[in-house]
Amino acid sequence: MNPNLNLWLIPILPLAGAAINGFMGKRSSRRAVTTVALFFSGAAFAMALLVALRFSSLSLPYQEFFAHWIRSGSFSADFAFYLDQLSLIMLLVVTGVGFLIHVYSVGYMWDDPSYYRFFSYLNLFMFFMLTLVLAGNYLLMFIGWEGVGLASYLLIGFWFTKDSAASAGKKAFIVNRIGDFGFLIALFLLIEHFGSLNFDQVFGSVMPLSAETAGAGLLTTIGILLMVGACGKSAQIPLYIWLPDAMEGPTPVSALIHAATMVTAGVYMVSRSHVIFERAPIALTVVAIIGTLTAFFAATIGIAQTDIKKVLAYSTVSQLGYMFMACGVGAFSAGIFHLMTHAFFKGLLFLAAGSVIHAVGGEQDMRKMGGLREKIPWTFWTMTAGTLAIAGIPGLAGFFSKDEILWRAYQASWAYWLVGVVTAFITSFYMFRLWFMTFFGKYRGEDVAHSQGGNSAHDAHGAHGHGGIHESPRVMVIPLVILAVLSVVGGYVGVPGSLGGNNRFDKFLGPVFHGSAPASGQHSGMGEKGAPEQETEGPEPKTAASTELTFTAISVFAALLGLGLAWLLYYKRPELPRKVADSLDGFYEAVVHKYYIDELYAAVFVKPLIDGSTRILWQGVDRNIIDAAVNDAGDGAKHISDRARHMQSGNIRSYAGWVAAGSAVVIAFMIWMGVR
Amino acid sequence: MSFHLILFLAFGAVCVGGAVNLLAQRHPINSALSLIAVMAALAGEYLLLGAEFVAAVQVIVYAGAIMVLFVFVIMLLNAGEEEETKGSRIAILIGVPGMLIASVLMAWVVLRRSGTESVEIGALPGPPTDIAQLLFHNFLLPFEVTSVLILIAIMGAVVLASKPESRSGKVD
Amino acid sequence: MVPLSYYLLLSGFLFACGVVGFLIKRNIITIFMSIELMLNGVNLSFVAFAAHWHALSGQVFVFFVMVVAAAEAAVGLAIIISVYRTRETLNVDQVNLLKL
Amino acid sequence: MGGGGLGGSDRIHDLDGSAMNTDGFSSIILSLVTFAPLAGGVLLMFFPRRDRDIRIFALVISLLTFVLSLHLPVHFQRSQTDFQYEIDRQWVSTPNIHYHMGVDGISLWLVVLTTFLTPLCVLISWTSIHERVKEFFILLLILETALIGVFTSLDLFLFYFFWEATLIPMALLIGIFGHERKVYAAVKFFMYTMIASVFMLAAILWLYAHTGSFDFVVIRDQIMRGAIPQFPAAAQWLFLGFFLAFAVKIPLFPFHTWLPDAHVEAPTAGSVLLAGVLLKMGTYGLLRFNLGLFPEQARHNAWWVITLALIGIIYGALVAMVQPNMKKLIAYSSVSHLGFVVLGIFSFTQAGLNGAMFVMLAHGISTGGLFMLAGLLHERRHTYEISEFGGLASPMPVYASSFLIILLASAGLPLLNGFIGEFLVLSGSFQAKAVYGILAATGVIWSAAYLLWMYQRVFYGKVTHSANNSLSDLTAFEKIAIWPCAAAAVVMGVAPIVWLGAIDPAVQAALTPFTRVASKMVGQ
Amino acid sequence: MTGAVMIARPMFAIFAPTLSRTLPQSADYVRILPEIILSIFGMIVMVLEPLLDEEKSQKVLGWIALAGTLAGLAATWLIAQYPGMAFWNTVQVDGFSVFFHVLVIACAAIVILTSYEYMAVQRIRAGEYYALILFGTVGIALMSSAIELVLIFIALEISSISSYVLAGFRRHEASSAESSLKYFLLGSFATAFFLYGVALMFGATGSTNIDQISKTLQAGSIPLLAFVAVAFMFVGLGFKVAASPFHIWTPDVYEGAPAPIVGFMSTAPKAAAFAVLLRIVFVVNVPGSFWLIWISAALSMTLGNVGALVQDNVKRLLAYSSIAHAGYLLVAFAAAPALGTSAAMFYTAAYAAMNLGAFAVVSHFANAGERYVTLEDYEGLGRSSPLLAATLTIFLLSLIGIPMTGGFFAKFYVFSAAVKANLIWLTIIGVLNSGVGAYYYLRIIVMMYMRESRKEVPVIPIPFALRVAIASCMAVTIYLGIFPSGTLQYAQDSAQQLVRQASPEVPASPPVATSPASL
Repeated sequence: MNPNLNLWLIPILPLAGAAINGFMGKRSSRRAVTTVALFFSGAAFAMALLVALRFSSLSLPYQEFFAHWIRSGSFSADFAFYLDQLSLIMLLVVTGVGFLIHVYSVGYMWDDPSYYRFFSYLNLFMFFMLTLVLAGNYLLMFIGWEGVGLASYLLIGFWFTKDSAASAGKKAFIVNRIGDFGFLIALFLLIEHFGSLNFDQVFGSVMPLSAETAGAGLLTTIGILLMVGACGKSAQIPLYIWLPDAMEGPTPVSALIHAATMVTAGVYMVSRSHVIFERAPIALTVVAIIGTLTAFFAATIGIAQTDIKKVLAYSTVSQLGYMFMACGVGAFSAGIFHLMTHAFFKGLLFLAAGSVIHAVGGEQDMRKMGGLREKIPWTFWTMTAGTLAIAGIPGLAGFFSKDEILWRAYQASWAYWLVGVVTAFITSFYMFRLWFMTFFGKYRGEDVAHSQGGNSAHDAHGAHGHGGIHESPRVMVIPLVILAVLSVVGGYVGVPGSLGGNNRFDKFLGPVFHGSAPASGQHSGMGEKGAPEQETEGPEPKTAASTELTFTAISVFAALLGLGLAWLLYYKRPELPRKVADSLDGFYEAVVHKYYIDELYAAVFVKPLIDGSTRILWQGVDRNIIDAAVNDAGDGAKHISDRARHMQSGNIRSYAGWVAAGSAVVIAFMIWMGVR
Repeated sequence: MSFHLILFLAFGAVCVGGAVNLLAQRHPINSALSLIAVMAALAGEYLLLGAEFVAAVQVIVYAGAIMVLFVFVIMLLNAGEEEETKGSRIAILIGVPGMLIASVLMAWVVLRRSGTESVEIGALPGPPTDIAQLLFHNFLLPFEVTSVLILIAIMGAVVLASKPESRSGKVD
Repeated sequence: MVPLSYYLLLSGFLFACGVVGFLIKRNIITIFMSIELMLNGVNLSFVAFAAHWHALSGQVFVFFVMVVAAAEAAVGLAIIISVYRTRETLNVDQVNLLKL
Repeated sequence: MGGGGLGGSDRIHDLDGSAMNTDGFSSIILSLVTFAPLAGGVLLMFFPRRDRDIRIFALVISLLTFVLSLHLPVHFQRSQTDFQYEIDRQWVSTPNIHYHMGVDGISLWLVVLTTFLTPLCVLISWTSIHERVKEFFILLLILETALIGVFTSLDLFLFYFFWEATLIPMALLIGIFGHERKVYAAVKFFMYTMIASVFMLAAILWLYAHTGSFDFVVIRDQIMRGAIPQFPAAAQWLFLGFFLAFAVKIPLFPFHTWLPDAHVEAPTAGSVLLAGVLLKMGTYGLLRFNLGLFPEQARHNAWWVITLALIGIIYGALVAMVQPNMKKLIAYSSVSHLGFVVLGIFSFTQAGLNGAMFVMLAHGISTGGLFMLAGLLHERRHTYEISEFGGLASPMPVYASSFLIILLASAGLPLLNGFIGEFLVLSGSFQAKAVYGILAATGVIWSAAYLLWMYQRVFYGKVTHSANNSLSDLTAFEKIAIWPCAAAAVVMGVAPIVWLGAIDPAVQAALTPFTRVASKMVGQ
Repeated sequence: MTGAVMIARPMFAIFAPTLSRTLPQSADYVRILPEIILSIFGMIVMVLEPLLDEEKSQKVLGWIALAGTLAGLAATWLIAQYPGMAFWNTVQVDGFSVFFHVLVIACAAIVILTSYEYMAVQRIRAGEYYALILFGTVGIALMSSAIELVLIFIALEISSISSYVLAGFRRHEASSAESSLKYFLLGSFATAFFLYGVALMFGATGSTNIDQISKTLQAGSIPLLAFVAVAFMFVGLGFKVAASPFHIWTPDVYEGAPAPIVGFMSTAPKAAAFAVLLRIVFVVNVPGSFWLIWISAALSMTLGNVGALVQDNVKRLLAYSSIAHAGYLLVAFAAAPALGTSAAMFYTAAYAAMNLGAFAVVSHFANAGERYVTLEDYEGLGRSSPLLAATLTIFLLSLIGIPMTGGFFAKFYVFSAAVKANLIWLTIIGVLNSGVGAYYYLRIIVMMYMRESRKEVPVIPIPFALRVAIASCMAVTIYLGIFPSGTLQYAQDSAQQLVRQASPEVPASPPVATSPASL
């Protein structure tokens, strides 16, 4: 019997914080707001740690029923929580990184007039994210799922007076909704076929099923639909378009929601549903392909971006692609591993970028930065750690997780691996490009003091002038440092066997992912590679290990190549990029404009929809057909009435004529009746 | 051809002629005289059917009193020949043909039903005593009620024919 | 012996003439006379049917019709006078203030 | 001869009524709730024209009614599927018309919804109605009585009686207190619904002619027993007769064009009750009568009804998206939402019907709330044009956040009331036929699109019209009117079980004939 | 001449017994007591008029006339205790005739009350006016109890002639004279048709007594002449009740006639004409009359409602509405005898109440010279005269057929009867029409409440008599709307009597083919 962990407290605490700040924050001092926000998010973190400490004593998965929610016939969905290794990791990441970013935000947002609102939203986000993570059924997960979308909407549009921010928020929400559409359909299928949305019941029912290798069956459909949902939330092709725009939000938001936590919800959901996916090879393939393509595609866009946050945004999309690639090849634990390390280093990168922006007074264009290395050393060093980590330089967190993914991808298909490696190279290139452009060379921006008049509402710090480029306050630097440390050492929890580790991370997640594969799991398909490999893990053949090492070397080489190229182009010979760009004229333009995908969507979906709704549906069908028909019926009746009035000519003889004719008809009729 | 039929036809011819003449004449006084002729001829027909009392009343009341009233009003209002105004197409286009069709149908009905039945001359003598018997017994109530009718008619005539100025002088 | 139908036909003819007169005459008084013609036609029917059924009530009915006709004549002519006072015309086609 | 005086007096369910709440109060509580507003309205007629007193009195009466109506859910026996708080007295002997009232889990909440919204309507009209105040509140209270009556009547005649009775006060509210094209809107509203509902009358008359009773329960029993020989031939027409009346009221595509006009022109309180309760009369009718009396026909006709509902969902949403007028947008969104209800009802699944019921309630709260909010804006700026606004979140943050909560409820965000119903409806219709669920689920996307776009245009960005800069935020008074809506939206989203607990058994009972029909069809 | 007749008639009455074998019994007189009383009061009014001071006469005569109607009502209560035949089977007192007696006499009372103010404003000669109403009521009342075609004819003429005269009472107005003329000419025209029908019926059966006719017709095959006779009688009665296609006179006559008189004309004589029609339809039951009525009903409803849609003159609008209502009533006629009869009776009662009420308000509002009768004049009435507007609204709602009003139950019973008789299509036409018809009543309401007045329309305080009139109409309208049972029960009982005495066997139900359900 499990002890009562009171898991429900973990999400409720931030909700309380959000409510307190939301309702009373306006009249409270900043200090009070800060206290409330940090206390409740910190308390959630503490609770999570507490749970983690008691973890070994639990028999997993731990389930907790809190209250009834929906009851309809035999179907029910309750406020029930579910804790296993997977959710524990997510719990720690979300509360941990979340808390750090709360701390960071105190400094970052201090001068914003809506300080309280920001923390209220941020806490609200924590609430929904934790609900998502802890949910014991898909519907509760869906609450979190939609809820984080709401929080994201609110936070992206935090500076709502700016049209672009408002639009970006709306776009994020709507695109997410498109994904949710798929998610919902998947849920309906689950309800229809399994009668429940509770994880244990659904998975319990799915477990005995065999893999749908012959074709696309129910599970495949469900899997693909879940993936549609994941695509929306985790910004995968074709629904990734909202994430770059989401950078309109304050930078801590980008760090927390659009890098570390919310966007990984898709990965979490797919991993959570691994039981289904493992039995739906086609769905898994879809996941893998989407992930791979996204990884590559977003990376290429990242090359040409000049906005420091946009680069990171595309990098996020790309890294999420990696995670899906991992899930797609059945390496769920690798995906989660990367999710965790990514949370560290991408959170760090964003926060550092925020610190940079803070330093240069709200400027986000890298072309106007440069040479900041000495001016903001803390930022520089922490960011270096992050860059190295994401680029996959050996020894840092990103290296281990990415390497694990690539290796497992290769086991599935060399194509994934190849794209993955190329993407790794591109990643390394654009990250170092960012690094060089920001911190090296000469400072290219205007004097900070002058830049405030322009587009400075962009960030909180436009509002006040510090004068000169300066390092961020300690409250911002400390989270940076912590995250930098994590980015460096975080990978060591999952050092793969080939590198001399024993992949403890994978083992930790083992109970979740292993042993759930279909009974007849030995035949073809993507899911099959992972599972048998784990079982034979101990006495791993030397050849496999050496192959793995070879591949590791190749990816390290790719990373270094990227570094070198970036060094060449952006440090050594900064005039080159322009030439390269000119020589690649059309293509470069396309990349700069993100392949015109936004424009394409606008032209293909949005504009026809709006124009069609306006012209055809509203003015056409509604006004000119239906309403016109109704009005015409009325007018027609009046018209007839007007004509009928002419019967009433006022002339007595005419009246008598009518009477006579009428009587003639009546007489004729009656005679006919009589004769008949 | 019996005497009865000859008389019927003679009176009938006057009736038909009078009726047609009523329609044909443009001056109302001529129409009125035609109508008197019709009524007189009808009185003859009544006699043929034995309705002596009715015939007498027909001449006295109808041809006498009522038609005098008509002539009197025509004279009073100095009605001239009627103008051929194009007031109503409906009456001509719908009413008259409709009525003609109805007449034909009626004729058909009448001929179909009672083609074989015939009435003798003076078939049902209606002497005043017998009439009175009915009138003051079986039809006592209708008879009494006609007094109300006549009262109304008199009052109505008084109200409508009197000059409205008699009271409207007070209207501002 | 005259067939009953002859009387009825004559009666019907008079009635129809009355109707047609109503329809084609313009002078209100003539129109009113047409109505009297119709009533006379009806009267003939009554008398004829009375003879046919040997029921005297038909003749009594005629008597009542005459009373009614007289009453109508009194009122009708008064109305005609009243109309003539206000409209100065006896042409029925010109009495059409009220219409539509 | 003597019509139904003889036929339908054997009322079976009276005999085993021992399990019902039979104490005196239980039998009059429905009458009290129904007629309390009317009594208030009549009293109000004799009030001197002191506007303040009139307002307070109207508020007291409507609150009293609300409190009284709370008795219903509190003492409602959830496990029972029969009608409760029944009262059945003969009203007119020939024809056999009974004053028969009662509620089950379906109508129960609609009554409470009505009584809940009316005080809010009084509050929201507190300052906005300053001419002919007396007439306004009299009409409002009469309307409330008629609305409650519609939901509580169990006699078809009584139902029709109240059904028609809602028409006049509503039309007058629109026509007297509305905006520029009020007359057009009022007449359109009146004529549309009047003409449609006469078909229902014809159907009711047919039922009466062949059963000798107007009693819903009696007629239902007779139909189910197959005691009416002519019924099978006529059922389709009867179904259509009822359906047409309800479809116009709902309004189902393509009978919806009166709604935008009526809403745009109506005063706020009118819009609130119109969207919040009046439209539900149609869906309630579908559920109670079309399903209750003609299960087989309902099944046979489901395909095209659902098609219309689906068109309504998508079409309403798309048209709503491009409306330049706030109230029109909300009106079209109602078309979309009510499409969900119809879809749920005609899915003939437990989840679908539960969901339909829940959407009705949720829509009543959230759309009612939205109309109130739009009305407040109109009071300040005298326009509903979206382009006249922009950036309102800056001058009126509380208003903006209240708006957002209710808007999100309308958009179906989980933990708010809109979600529960929509989810259940979608799930139910998906069970009925996957494509229904899929098409309808796109509504999730559309609703987010049009609502958030509208929100962005009204509240976000910079203030573009100088007049908007000085707009005052919600007053304490307005908060009292708005916040109950928002609170209800949250509570219903978090604890739907309170509502579903009563709805579920009733829906199950409503569905029993369908399982029978289904098994019969399978048997064939 | 007046005096001569006055004296001559009673003398006949004195001598008459000597001529007859049996004398009329006192019961005979009791059974026409209301008519006698009304006649006496009519004569009193007539005689007093020249004796009274002109200023005073209007009021005093009015009260006398009212007293006459009230006494008539009391007498009706009395005759209800003595049902049976009188005067050698020329009148019959049964529930049916008592119902219509009460109805028409009450109508007369209301009209008299309504007229007080009207007469004062319009300066109408009071003596003749009230006397005509009372005498007219005599005829109208007799129509409902007469079962002898001769008596029916004369009663019909009494009611008609008094109406002709009353229609022309606005002596300074050309329109009134024209209205009177139109009514008179067309009315006489139609009467001639009716009379011809009577003659043919006499020819077909040899009798003019309805019972006798009924028996003769049921005895053997129905002669063709009877069919024609029914056709002719239908023309005459259709004209009286303003049923299509003989409705065409209605709007013109109503527009020109004095408003209270229109209220009277559209209710009492019409109700009585319907009573006659009912007797003739159910007693002289020839096949085919059903379809006549069916078509006429459908046409009347449609033409009446459609015609009213664009009318701007309120009186004219109500005239069209009365055509439509005649149509609804005919629907009841087309329905099965008993149910249809009671529905029709109820309808006439409800219609009388609401229509009289409406015309009472209209005539009050019209003011001197009937100046304010267009829709435009009604703008803003809801504000300037809330009480008047509210009452008119209730009457209009009742005319629409909104619940809580008599009009609702009236329509309801009618259509209910029609459905029961399987007249599905007629019912659908009817209900659709009542839907469409709502529009023009609504227009008046819209004008009163939803528009601001643009014209200076004087608001005159409502005098006491008019208040009483409106209040009574309102009371009846609402009473019938909430407690219709009593009235309907009574109507049903008397209808049953009527049908039972009319035909031992229930007439064949109409063709089933009309039901869409059986298609």
